[in-house]
Amino acid sequence: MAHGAGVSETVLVRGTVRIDTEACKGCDLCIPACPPEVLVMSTDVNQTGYRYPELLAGCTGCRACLDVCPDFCFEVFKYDRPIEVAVERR
Amino acid sequence: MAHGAGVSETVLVRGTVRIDTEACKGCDLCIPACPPEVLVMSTDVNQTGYRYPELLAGCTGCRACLDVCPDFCFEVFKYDRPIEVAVERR
Amino acid sequence: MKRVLPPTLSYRMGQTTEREALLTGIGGQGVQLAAEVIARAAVLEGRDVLLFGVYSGVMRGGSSDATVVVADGPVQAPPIISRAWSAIVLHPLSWEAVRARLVSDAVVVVNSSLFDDRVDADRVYEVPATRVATEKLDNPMAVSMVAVGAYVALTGLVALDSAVAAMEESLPSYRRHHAEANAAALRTGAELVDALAAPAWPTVPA
Amino acid sequence: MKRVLPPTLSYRMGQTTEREALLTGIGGQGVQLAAEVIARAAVLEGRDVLLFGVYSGVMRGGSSDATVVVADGPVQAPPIISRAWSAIVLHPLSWEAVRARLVSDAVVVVNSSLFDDRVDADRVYEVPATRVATEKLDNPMAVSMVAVGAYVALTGLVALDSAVAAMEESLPSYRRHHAEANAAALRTGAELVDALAAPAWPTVPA
Amino acid sequence: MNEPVLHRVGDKLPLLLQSGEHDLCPGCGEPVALRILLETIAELGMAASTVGVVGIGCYTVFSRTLDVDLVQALHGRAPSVATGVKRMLPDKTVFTLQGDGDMVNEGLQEVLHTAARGENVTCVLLNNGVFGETGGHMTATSVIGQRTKTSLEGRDADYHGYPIVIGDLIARLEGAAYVGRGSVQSAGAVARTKRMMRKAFETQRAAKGFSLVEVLTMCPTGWFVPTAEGPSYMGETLAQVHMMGELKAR
Amino acid sequence: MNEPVLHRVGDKLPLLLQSGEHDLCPGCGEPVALRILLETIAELGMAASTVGVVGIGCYTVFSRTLDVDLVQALHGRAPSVATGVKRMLPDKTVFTLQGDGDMVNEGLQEVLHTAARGENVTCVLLNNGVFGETGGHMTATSVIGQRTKTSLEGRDADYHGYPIVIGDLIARLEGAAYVGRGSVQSAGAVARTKRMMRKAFETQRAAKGFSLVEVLTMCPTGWFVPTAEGPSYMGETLAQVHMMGELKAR
Amino acid sequence: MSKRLVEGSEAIADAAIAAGCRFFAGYPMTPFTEVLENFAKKLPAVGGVCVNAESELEAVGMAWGALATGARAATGSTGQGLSLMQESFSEITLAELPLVAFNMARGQGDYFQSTRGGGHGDYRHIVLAPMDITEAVELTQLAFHLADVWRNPVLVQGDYLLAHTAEAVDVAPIDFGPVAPKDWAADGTMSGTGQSRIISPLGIGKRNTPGPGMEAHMQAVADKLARIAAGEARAETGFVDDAEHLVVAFGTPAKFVRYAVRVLRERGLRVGYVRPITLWPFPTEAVAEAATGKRSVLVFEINAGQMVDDVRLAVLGAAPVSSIGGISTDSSGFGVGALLDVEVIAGRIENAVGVAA
Amino acid sequence: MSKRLVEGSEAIADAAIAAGCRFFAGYPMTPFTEVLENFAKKLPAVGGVCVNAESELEAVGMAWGALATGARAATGSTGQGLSLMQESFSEITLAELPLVAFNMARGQGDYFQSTRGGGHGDYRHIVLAPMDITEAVELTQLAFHLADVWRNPVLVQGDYLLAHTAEAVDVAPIDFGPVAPKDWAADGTMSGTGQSRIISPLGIGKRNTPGPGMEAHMQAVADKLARIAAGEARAETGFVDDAEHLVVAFGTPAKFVRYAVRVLRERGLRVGYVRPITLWPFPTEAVAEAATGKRSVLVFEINAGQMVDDVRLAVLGAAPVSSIGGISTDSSGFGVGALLDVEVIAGRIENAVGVAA
Ligand SMILES: Cc1ncc(C[n+]2csc(CCOP(=O)(O)OP(=O)(O)O)c2C)c(N)n1
Ligand SMILES: Cc1ncc(C[n+]2csc(CCOP(=O)(O)OP(=O)(O)O)c2C)c(N)n1
Ligand code: SF4
Ligand code: SF4
Ligand code: SF4
Ligand code: SF4
Ligand code: SF4
Ligand code: SF4
Ligand SMILES: [Mg+2]
Ligand SMILES: [Mg+2]
Repeated sequence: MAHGAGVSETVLVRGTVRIDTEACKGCDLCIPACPPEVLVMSTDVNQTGYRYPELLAGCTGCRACLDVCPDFCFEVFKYDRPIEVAVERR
Repeated sequence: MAHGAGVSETVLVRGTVRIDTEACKGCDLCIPACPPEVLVMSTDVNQTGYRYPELLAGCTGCRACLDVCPDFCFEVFKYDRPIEVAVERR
Repeated sequence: MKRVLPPTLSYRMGQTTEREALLTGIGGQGVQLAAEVIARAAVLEGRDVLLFGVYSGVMRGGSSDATVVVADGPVQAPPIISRAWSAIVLHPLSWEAVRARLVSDAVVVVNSSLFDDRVDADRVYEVPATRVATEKLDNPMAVSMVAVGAYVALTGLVALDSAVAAMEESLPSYRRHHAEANAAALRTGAELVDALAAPAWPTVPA
Repeated sequence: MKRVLPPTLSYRMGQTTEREALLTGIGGQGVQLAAEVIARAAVLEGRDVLLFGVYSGVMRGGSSDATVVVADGPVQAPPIISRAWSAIVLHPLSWEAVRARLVSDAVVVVNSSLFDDRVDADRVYEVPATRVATEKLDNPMAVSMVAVGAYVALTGLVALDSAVAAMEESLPSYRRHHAEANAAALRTGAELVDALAAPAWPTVPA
Repeated sequence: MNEPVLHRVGDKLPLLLQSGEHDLCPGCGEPVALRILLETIAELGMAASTVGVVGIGCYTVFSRTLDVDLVQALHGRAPSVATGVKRMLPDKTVFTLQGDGDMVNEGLQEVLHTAARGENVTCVLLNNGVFGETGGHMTATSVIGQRTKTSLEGRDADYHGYPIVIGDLIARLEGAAYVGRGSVQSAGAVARTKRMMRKAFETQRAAKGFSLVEVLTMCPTGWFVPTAEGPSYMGETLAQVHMMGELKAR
Repeated sequence: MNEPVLHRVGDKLPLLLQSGEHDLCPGCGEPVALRILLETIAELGMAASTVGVVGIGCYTVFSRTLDVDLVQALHGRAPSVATGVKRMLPDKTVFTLQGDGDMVNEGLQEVLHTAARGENVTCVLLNNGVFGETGGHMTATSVIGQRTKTSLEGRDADYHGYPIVIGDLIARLEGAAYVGRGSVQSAGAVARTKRMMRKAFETQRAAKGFSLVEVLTMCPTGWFVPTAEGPSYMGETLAQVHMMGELKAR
Repeated sequence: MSKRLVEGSEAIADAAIAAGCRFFAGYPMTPFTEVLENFAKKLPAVGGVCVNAESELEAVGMAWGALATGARAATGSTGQGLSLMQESFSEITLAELPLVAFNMARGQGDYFQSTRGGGHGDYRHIVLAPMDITEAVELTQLAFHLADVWRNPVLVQGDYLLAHTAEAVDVAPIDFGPVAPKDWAADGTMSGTGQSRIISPLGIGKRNTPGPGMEAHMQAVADKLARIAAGEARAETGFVDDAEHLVVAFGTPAKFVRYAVRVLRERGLRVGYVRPITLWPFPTEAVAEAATGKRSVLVFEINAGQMVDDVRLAVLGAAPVSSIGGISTDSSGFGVGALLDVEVIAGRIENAVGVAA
Repeated sequence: MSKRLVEGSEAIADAAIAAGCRFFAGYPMTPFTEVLENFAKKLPAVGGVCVNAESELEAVGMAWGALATGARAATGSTGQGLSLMQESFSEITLAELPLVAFNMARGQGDYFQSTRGGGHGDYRHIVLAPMDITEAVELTQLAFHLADVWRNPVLVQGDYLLAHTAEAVDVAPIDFGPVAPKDWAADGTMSGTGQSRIISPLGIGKRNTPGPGMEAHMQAVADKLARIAAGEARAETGFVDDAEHLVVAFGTPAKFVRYAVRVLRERGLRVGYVRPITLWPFPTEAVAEAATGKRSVLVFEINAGQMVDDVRLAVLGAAPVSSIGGISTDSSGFGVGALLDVEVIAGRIENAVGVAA
């Protein structure tokens, strides 16, 4: 990659989610549902053997993930005002 | 009536019907079905107590009566050529 | 009051008197109404009553039959009677079938207008119901009421006044205007016979 | 030939020898395939066979069990076995439940890779099936085949070659390409134990 | 000139009826519809290769006189029975004869599934908007305002719900290849209905799929009208909602 | 500047669910539809005045967790049961929860009669075009070309017949006041479906008659597709025939 | 209240309403049709609902729903229609709902259907078989009471004659005592409380209020049925004590039999009868006791021989049991055949016991 | 032909096809689903038809139609689904059509349903209860034979275990001898001849070829059923002669019982068993004979006690009869509960006869 790893950037974050990773059955449905594409599947598996979503920075609190998840894994929050978060450049 | 009774007229007859008056249940459906209006209900009743249709002159052999009768009372015939019949003026 | 049902009821033969009447005629003669009049009259008098009507093939002029049982206690008889105390016969069509179901000294009121020969039974009362209805009352629909009038007069199974009241009850609302003519027919019928010539009850209620 | 069934059959106790095998593991270990391989191999050898598989809650990693009965005459055992002659235990999850259903001197082939402690039974044969499958065969799917190889070698319940042939029959068409690897696993398993150390039959077929 | 010759142009009985006697009420429309059905079968030359399945209603009495191999079905079940017959005898013509109570009440599901399946059979519905046989009660096809024993003041949508217009509903199903609705209200209606009947059976013979002929029939008894008024009462009530015409032809 | 404050905008569980645990397959669309239903009931303030009637299919497991007074019906019979409930509790909100096998196969007649009757209840259909519960067999709503256990090569019209497009069929019935069809294919679809759900229940509250919300749900197990492909497979198959949108609103 | 002349079908509807029935659903079928018609006529006046259901399956489903709310509700039909309801009958018993169903049988061929249950599983309905309208008025009301007491369906078994005969009866409400409040009803009031209810045949509860589970629930229902069997059998006996022969019959035919027994007593034959009033639970003890020491036990029923099984099970070889009934119907299949005749029955009894008729 | 390893559900389909079955219709329901799947897979290959019917009502109707044409045809389901078919079952018996139906029961609670008939009227089905797949192959073929011989429905009663167990079996056609030609079939060939046919439960014929009428027809069917009862009962007995105790069981549970009896014999207990193979007609004589002189007769069935009635009717007090079975199911209600275990059964037998376990 042109830009070396470890270069830090700022992302605007309006919300966040709490994910019940143990309830997750790894169906992947939340991944494409997230408009800012801040959910990615884990490489690890949970106790039942499923991979689960992990949150990157940039959640908008839109609750799309919650709305499409068949296993009630998401709790969604919004900040009263956006915050900036520094992230490692991907 | 202006013309006295008993005055004889000629009617063109193209067909005729045979009516099984004992099978008739007196429903009246054939009467309005007959286009030249040559069916009239009897004043007598049959063995089961129903009035039944009687044929006047002028049948065309159109089988409308047969088609609407619920009790299969009619058999319909056509002459190969029309005949003229003298009738009492009604 | 709270009802407790015992698991095993013991039946005891009662001392009830039961009077059965078989009615027979053909469609249109009013057999069902006649049966209802007798049954309702008995109810009005506080009797226990059973009524069962059967009519078959009415359209094709088949026979119309009914059974009435009047009792001075709970009716023991089932709805189909093998040995009846009496009959009202409006038409010969089913007479033979009815006769087979009568006790030997049954009271039989016969519409003699429609019987060519005398009816052969012990206690026959000939009532020219059709003729009376047509000629005297000018009311051909009243055949059965004439016969019932005669029957109740003869037997006192119910009082004539009860029969008249019951007839009024029995008419559907759209036929209420027939009440008067029917009452006349009942009373006329009653006059055709000797009162209580064949009493139904040991002591006839006043 | 026309068959006539007698109204009452008389059952006579046969002289059949029956050998029961209980298989237990968890979803994904191939328990059902293993049972099928043993059963089909026995059929190939002309034995009478009963096979009953139960797998519950596979999705959640529940246990997968199966029962095979091989006999030299009509199988007398019902599909659920209370006293089995042998067991193949691929995972500890249901081991206790299986143990309760074994005769006291049952032949038990244990996937020792997944057991921390030694399994406490009379005739236990420890086969490190998972380790062999993963490390030696580089085929983690082959755990059950390794164990079956060992089991048939030990017991001679069926011949190893029959097991290989049966395995090929048992694979659905879209998995036929696994046949070779599975055959290798069966043979490898067989080599892990002493042949006929726990013979199933009085005289083992050649 | 020699005497004129008489040719019979209409038999008393249709070919496939063993007897015209029946004990249906005077003015009943069902025997009229039956004649249409039987004449069509005969005229299409299918007499010797037809099996009928009869439902339960007033028309059931014809089971005894129809000169066609028949299976008497239970109330509502005829389309499934016809399915079984047709599957075993694909070269034969198979029809059902049902009433609205039979087809649209008790057997609504059967006829819809049969139609959706595209089963190659012909269902004939005699729709009079009542259970004639039990004494003239309202059915699922009785129209708003129609008089029946259970709606003496006329069917009321709020209390009784709405009718199912079955022909239209079936016409919406992909599996239905032909749907026509006629009546026996008049000789003209009979002729039109007969054309529909012919098309339905031709549809079956061409193996195009399910066909339905709905025939509105008079039930003066259940409607509480004089027999002579049956046709006009039908015109004012049933025919206003179950509208006549060819609803689908493929 | 002080710390930003977090507001919860989406609960993990909808209000009327006692637990989110269930053993439906990964990627199943049914729990998603369930959330829509429960949120709607809660948001309309009907939580304490609702009775549900549940059919038999995979969704039946929710009988144990739905925090609503429920009647467990037999396979196919929920609309009639709901009718009985509603008639005795006209002021309560009554819904059914059914699958396509339940509603369109076994219970087609019940739902149609209930709709025609204009019964003031709301039926919720989870339509995945398969009997999920018995292992993914074809149902009366499976579309041509759809893969199921009984049609591994795709449903074939000649062999299997045609699907019933139930929402459209019901919309044709006079007694139906509201019919909408949505899906849980995407977050957008969920939002649209939820608006339909709300309208359906509002229709019932206004006593306008029967309402149906049909929700297309993924059944990756019965369709033999990976969970992630469920939504797109639905889009290519079911949704092409059972087209989304509001089919009727009175 | 004084007596009125009422047809059986009307009396049944009146009695049901007097017992608090507020919902009825049915589909016409002879001879049940008039029962439906009477409910349709009378329920609205008391604020109840009668639905002319589109088929028997809808009818029983609707009744199920109405019952689930805690209402007293009923349905019914004739043999065939009841056959269609068997799945629901079985499961509604497991759901422990107090259904009352009226079986206006064609003949009385449906003893097995009523007492063994045509559905799957182990369920039983309490079956009450009135012999006439007077008794039907009482047993109809009892049906609703027992259904609630036991939370178990109760079938009232009538026939063509019961529906179409009229008697002078007084349909006054009967107080059978209190029943437990229906705190199990699914009426919406517990929704959203975390303690919401479920009415289910499966023995499940909710996550927060778990049920016993399938096996335990089925066992509990079976245990309850055993208690009903032990406590609710009813019968009528007559002329038993000094009798040499015993006739067993139920329903309308029993009224014929009772009359025939009277006639035979008058003719000097020492015959008695026992009439099961509950067909299930079968009055095994009453029959066994009545049969003790008899030279013969005769069973009269209008079918090919069904109750005779239960009579044999009660008598258990203590006396010879034989059938003297049979199939008997008019040509329509709804009506009454030649066997329902006191003289015919008396003749069959005489024949069976060896008296020249 | 050599033996193959076949699951019960597949073996049943194979055996039916070997017997000439060419039509099947069914609706999925555990544990019947796989039977349906196997017919669907196999019938087309032999020119037959399997319809995935839209519900059980459609399924039985379709089978009815196929049978009416003279084809060998079958349907089936599980308890609940069969409950829905009861109206048809009753009437198809009166129509004298040779239906074969497979009841893959959940547990074996459906003895009453199968033997008493859940429908109205007096009908009976011949009920064959195989204990394992080998026997199922034979009895399935026998079912089609008996159905044709008697023109009466035959039910093959299996369960979850029978459907889901595999055995090595050889599904070869069995020749049970000829059956009469189906000159009654409604296949269209007689249409228009004036002698056309009708298949009807009502005993009617045509105007030109009248039937016996309702009552006579019902009587004729009842008479036929009596002949079947007299001639078709089948049972298996074992260890009976010197036994002090007798166990009665049917179907899969009987295979457990037989094994338990062997085990107990080895332990020295003098116990024997009788296994009804036909549930209707019940092998009354075989049971009565086997029970003669026994100290106790024990009935093991997986339900709350149903066949025990028939055992009591057979034994008629000659020995004490008691139930040692019971309700037993897994939590799904489809599967197998704890009672199906040889040791449990052996324990219950020992308990009942007073041997310390
Ligand atoms: C399962 C069942 N339920 C009810 C009946 C009673 N029944 C016989 S005919 C009939 C109505 C028939 O109506 P329809 O089909 O419209 O024919 P119609 O009498 O009007 O000609 C009913 C309800 C029955 N035979 N079977
Ligand atoms: C009368 C009856 N027949 C069959 C079944 C078996 N059965 C249970 S669930 C089911 C299919 C359910 O399909 P659907 O309603 O579409 O729900 P899904 O499983 O797809 O969620 C079937 C056929 C049953 N329970 N009852
Ligand atoms: S709330 Fe919206 S933005 Fe945040 S993770 Fe979920 S879908 Fe993505
Ligand atoms: S949608 Fe839910 S169950 Fe599926 S992967 Fe995402 S969190 Fe897991
Ligand atoms: S054939 Fe035609 S013209 Fe002649 S009587 Fe009949 S309807 Fe009239
Ligand atoms: S239509 Fe037929 S039955 Fe009616 S009056 Fe005319 S001839 Fe008679
Ligand atoms: S009741 Fe109606 S349908 Fe039935 S015969 Fe009479 S007129 Fe025809
Ligand atoms: S089978 Fe289909 S509907 Fe059922 S839980 Fe699995 S994905 Fe959902
Ligand atoms: Mg009609
Ligand atoms: Mg589905």
